[in-house]
Amino acid sequence: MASLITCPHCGVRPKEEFAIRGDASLVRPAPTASDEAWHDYVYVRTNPRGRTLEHWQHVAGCRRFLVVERDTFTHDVHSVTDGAAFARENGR
Amino acid sequence: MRYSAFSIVKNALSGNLKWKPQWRQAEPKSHYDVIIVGGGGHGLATAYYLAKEFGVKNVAVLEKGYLGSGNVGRNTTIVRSNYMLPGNEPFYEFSMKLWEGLERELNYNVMLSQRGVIMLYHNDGQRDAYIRRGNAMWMEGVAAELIERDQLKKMIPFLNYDHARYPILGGLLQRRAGTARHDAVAWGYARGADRHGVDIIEHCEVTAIRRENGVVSGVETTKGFIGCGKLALAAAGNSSRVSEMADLKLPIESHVLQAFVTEGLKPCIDHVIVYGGGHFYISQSDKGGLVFGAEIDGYTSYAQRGNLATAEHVMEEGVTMIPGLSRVRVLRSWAGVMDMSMDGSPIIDRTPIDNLYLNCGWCYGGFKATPASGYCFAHLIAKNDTHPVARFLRLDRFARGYAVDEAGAGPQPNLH
Amino acid sequence: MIRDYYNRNALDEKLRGAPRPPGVNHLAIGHRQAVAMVLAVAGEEDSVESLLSSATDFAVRFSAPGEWLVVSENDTPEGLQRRLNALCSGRAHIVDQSEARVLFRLSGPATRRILAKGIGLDLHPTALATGASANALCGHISVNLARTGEDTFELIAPRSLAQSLFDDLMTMGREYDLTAAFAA
Amino acid sequence: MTAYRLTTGGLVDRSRALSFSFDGRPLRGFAGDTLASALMANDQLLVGRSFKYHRPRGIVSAGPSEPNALVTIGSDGRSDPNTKATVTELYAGLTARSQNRWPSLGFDIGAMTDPFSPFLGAGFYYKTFMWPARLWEKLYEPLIRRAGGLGRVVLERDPESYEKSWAHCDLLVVGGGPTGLMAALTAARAGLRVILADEDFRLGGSLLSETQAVDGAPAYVFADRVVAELQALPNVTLLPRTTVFGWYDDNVFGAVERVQKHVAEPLAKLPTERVWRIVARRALLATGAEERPLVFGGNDRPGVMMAGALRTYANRYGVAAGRSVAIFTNGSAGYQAARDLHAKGIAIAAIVDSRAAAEDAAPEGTRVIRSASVVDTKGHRRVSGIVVERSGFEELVACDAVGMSGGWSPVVHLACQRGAKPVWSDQLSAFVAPDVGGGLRVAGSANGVYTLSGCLSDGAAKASAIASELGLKPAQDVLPQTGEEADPSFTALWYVPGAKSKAFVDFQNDVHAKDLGLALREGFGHVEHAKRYTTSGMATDQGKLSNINAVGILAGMRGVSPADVGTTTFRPFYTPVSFGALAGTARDKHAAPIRKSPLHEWARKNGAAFVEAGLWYRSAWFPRAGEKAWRESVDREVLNVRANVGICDVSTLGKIELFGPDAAEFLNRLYCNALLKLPVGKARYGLMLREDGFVYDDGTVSRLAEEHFLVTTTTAMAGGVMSHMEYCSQVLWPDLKVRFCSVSDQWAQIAIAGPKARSVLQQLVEDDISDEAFPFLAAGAVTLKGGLKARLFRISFSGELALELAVPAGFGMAVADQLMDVGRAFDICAYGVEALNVLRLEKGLPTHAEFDGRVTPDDAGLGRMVSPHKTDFIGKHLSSRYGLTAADRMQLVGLKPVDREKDIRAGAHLLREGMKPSTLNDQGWVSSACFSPVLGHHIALAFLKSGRERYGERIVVWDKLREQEAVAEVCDPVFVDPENARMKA
Repeated sequence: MASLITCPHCGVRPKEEFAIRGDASLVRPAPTASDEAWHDYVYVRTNPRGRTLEHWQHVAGCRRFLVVERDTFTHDVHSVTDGAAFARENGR
Repeated sequence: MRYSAFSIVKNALSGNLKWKPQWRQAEPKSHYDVIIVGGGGHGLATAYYLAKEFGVKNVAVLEKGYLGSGNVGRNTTIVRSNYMLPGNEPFYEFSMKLWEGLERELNYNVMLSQRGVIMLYHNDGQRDAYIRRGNAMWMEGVAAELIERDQLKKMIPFLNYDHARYPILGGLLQRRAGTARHDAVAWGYARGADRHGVDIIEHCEVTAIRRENGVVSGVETTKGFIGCGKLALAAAGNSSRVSEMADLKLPIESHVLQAFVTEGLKPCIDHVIVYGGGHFYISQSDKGGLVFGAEIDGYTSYAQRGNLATAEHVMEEGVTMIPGLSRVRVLRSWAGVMDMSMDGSPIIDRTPIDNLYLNCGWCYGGFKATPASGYCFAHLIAKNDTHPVARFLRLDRFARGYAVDEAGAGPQPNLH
Repeated sequence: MIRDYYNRNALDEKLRGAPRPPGVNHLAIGHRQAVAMVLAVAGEEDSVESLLSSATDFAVRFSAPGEWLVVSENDTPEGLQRRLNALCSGRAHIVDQSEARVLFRLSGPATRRILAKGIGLDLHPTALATGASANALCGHISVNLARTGEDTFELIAPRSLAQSLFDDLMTMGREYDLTAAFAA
Repeated sequence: MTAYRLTTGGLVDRSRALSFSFDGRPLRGFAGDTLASALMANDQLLVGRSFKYHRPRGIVSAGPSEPNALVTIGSDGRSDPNTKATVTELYAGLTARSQNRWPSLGFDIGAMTDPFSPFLGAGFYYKTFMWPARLWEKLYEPLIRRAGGLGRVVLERDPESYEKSWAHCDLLVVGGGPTGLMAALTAARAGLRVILADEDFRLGGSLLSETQAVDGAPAYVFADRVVAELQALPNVTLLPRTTVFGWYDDNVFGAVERVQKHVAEPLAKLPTERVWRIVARRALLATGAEERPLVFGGNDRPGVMMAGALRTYANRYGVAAGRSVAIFTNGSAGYQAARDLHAKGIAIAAIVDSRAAAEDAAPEGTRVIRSASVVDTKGHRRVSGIVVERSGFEELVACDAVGMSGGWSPVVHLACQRGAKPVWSDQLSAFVAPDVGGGLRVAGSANGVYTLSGCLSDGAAKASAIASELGLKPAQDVLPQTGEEADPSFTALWYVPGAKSKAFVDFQNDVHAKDLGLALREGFGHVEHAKRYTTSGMATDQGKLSNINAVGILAGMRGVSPADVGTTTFRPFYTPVSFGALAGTARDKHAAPIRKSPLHEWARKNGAAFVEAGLWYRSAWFPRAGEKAWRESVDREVLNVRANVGICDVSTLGKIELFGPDAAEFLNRLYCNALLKLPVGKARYGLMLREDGFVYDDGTVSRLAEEHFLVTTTTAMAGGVMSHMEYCSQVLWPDLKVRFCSVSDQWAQIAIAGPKARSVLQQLVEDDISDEAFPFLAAGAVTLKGGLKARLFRISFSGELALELAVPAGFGMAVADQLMDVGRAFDICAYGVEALNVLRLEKGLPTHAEFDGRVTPDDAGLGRMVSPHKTDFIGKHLSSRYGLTAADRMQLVGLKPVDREKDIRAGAHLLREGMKPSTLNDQGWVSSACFSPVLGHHIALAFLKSGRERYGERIVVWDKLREQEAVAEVCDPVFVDPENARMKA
């Protein structure tokens, strides 16, 4: 993972083509949500040792935000999906 | 056994057979007043000050690996107190002062070497930001110097004055800053804590935190249950994993930071030099190796290893700052797992769970903070009250809107 | 009182002076071509793609899902804009990029070895077929890379970075005596 | 007592003599020599001094594990310190110097520390030098530093170049010995894309030192044949002189090729070294095995070498280490060496075998002493004899070289670089590679298969399996024939008891067996602690020879198996790699790409001084004849803009075009101010927050059509804002129908500012741009006379009447030239970003000097921009937190020095008059400052606690760093034209 990411649009690419934005499992709360919900969204992270979802933007390629499902200890990548498709599927 | 030149001679004459272990291999008791999770620099320093300064002697330090196997043994050994924000500067200066007395305090030579840390600037905006920082240091009574280009050329002639991108215009110098021998810090605190009665228990991993009526009562470990009055977490790199055992989520991501050392060389670099055109920093150890590093790899990771792209980028910055490094060979790279917090600053605080105390979020800055972190954490645990220099480093600062954001990068940990 | 303005190529400084004869490995810089970014309207990505691929007199380069760079050697920028607007008829937004991009055409037997010094993609024909294109990093610069033949590739780079990319390519090609000139 | 060149034999080219020098002494070797073999041929066995005790040290190995034979090659900017002579290919004109000795290699003052070694045991420095404190940095530490280190680096500019390259393959074979060659051949014949990398300059590995025949020919001939076939195959890349140094995630390997390290006159068009990043579907480690030294008294005396190295020097290089060689062994390899040396006519003084019984055949007439060990060596700078102990009796055996053979350790470094630890094998008495999955396999000696025939077949078999996995059919080739082979067994011997002098474990770092004992006594028995406390394994060889013995000794002392001790962590780099190679071409001015504005040449032609701003070069000011200081130019430019007109290149601002029915809604959520109802043909200032409520960036938003917008960003944040917009559109609001694209490079943008701006521009523009037709904040398409299509925006960053004209980038220079031409009648000038900065400061407009990531809109005096009506925008919710709205926040104010002669500079802090400086008393800081030529004194923007309530207050501007202090009056940040009359004229 730390070396190559398979972009669903562009194919296998080196890490330096990407910029990492952070936890992709977070869902932006509704404007009316509680202070706590907003605080958790912006500041609190599950930070698992193991599988995680992370946003990697293919900045030097298609510029899509990708949801990379990966293991933070083994660095295995389990899946890479387009961020917008992921967001739609997860009802945003 | 007190360490001195005399003890060395005396022992040598008896074949060096009478040296004793620097700390006992303790077996856990059933209960401690305070259990500290994490036998790294911060955990050991906390134990030492608890026992020595705050009279709390029934203390255990639990370490899942060998003592000092975390970040205290894998960093670039830099010690400095050149921060800008009022939330940070008093804390790091407190730490710096403790460093300056640490060898006598511990009777252990941690080889504090106040060689000076100089941070280079490359444009007017950066210069102004460093001036702001230098003045903030002076406000706290910490000497800082602005070194302009001509003076810098005399001081450090081998920098890339003519071809660097970005141009080297000057630097902010803290002469009292420098380096220390990282492993020795862990060992010295361990020996000191041990001498004050602290039990240091290596290869003892915490597997669960036991709570009764919402109050922490002890920990399950690979060596069985151990009860405690107070539980203190000092497991930076793995803070989220440990706190999760108490259902506590943190404003932290774990990131991997690489560091490097070259082959041994005769003395060539006196200062700790920080390249502001990127993130590169370098110093020379007493053994002769050039120790250097730069930015984190950028993704969350618990693996103590980095990737080649980042390493290459580090070297690009290195030869750009010091062209003469080109033929110097890099011997080894290693990586540590950083608690990257949401504002780049640490957390020393109580938690919403009674008797559970938290020391985490050290980002890149953990090593230099070791003495103050231990002292302030011990203060908090013993007195249940925040030490004044750590009063801005609270867990609820994000909810209240008081982030201590030295980089001004906002709530994205990999930007700090 | 005011007339035609001179249009200056981003590499005018680099390629000023008497042109050297092209070597076996050669870098040709597109002097004038029309380039447009085609942004498909949401939901029209597939139809725009098929419309674009139906046209034969310009090259279509993949940029991102629903986004393509179209390169025409014959049209003026305005002409290409008009043609694409007519072709896509509301299914896509057309943004003129003729002045924003510089076209680098590399040819010769060592092309792959030269490009491998900057580009992480596998350039073997089994991995990157003729006609394939995508954005990629070349050194530190993001380009659109297209394979136009066994040993010919085109790179489309942002104008502001063109001189830097040119220097990089010439350094990469030094081993193989790469020559450079404006395209005829 | 000499090392010498054998009269015949070896793979060196005796017809090509090469002259070189060592410590100034001219010497000769042959093509095909390493520096080490050539030094030995000249009887130069003493090559260096050890790290701590400065003991004389000689060549130990014939490869990359060498701990002792480190030299500095070359001079000045071409110096390579710490170069292993054992892997340095000899070339004509090579100059080598010994290291870590003063005044000379033969007589080294530093060696005076040796008798004091009992006081200098492991970790002694942690226990002393603490008193008096100030002596540490003044005396003790400088002494330690001077004594330590190895080679000297000159820190001069390196005249040579480096580069990088990517490579992709189906199979990467690491190691070009019998295993690797067979593997590569099998895979290549099956049709795989193969890369074979080997650190040696000649492919063949152990085949080059082998006396066995393969397929009826000498082993090296077999190697040459395989290499020739591989070379001819189009699907094979051979990389000799290439060390694979690291194994990274996703089966990516780092390798360094020494392209021109072995030539005296490097070609300019080739790099000196090249780093390969190899993406391999599969990789095969055929890295062989390392022979272990034996830890016995005096084992560091020059002349004591690895038995296998003696063999390599004799067979491959035709060099003998001595005339009478003693062998100390615990296995068959020692006998093999003895047989080979004997066959070359070198006398074998004795074979000392630690085992009681062994089947191995000694050369005829050789004395074999079984159940015996070497407990000491004699000699000064060169071994002259060994003390052999057997059943309590000691005997001195004269010899002039010693070959030691302690068994074998598979080289599995790469397989252990990604977290998996090597696994102990009782059967092999060695650590072997962990199972790391299918991507990386291990074959041959690296896999514990030590016979030649075994290596050939293992290499072929592993490659066949890989080919099948990748869907190709490997041919069933007949394996090459080899002869009878000896059983390669040994009986582990970690430490030879009864040492009469220091028994070294780590030669280079001077760690001897007693140091490990001390470490254990002091509680540093964990293998990582022992390493860190004693520094064993931390030298430039990274413990390639020493680590295994240290583990064995610790295991013995702790009474456990080496399996329980385990190894320290393997990490890149397998052997050290230069900064230059890893940096490649991205250095100096090429460290980052250079971005140039389409008006760069125009600015250059007009004499601009440039400043690097991020990747951009921007025109900073335009000096004219007679102007001596930059301030003169800037003041003139500012005054001219205020009085007449100036033009400035603002092309570097980020420009993004947006389309779609939801574009307005999208922008409305992105910016904190209201944008939904922005009319077509109008521009508006826009302020963008981060989700935490602090200002992210500012710029302008122009509505070009109902569903078509153009936004600008600051130069610094252009990339960030683009990514942020992409994040918002793709991740947060994927259903909004909006598309956008950067047009930053498409347009050259010129600001024309000053009271005469309109008059100048009207001469170029067809359209009516009068205030009525094109009022303040108008935005839209215009046509230049002659027909060029352009865009025009009536926005001002200077407080003057200003128009920003955007033309297609290629036309930028011509249009700017034209503006200067027609503007001459209006006293036009070019101005740069410095004047721009003064103009905006006079007008009180914040930039990123103010928006430092910790500033809210209200802090910057822009609170009214934040729309209270919008239900949502980025940053809305968290903006209302207590800390972001507290009354004592620092707010943007203006400052004027009370004494108008005083200057104020950015970075100063603020104090109440009479208050002592302290963090608690700190009132704020100066974000920007300049001399205002209009006002005739310095002005500044500053953040001051509750600043807007404090206009009129006197405040101390405290700049301790520069030893400056001034008293200033706090004022409104707008210094010029607060009514905006000029801007709207």
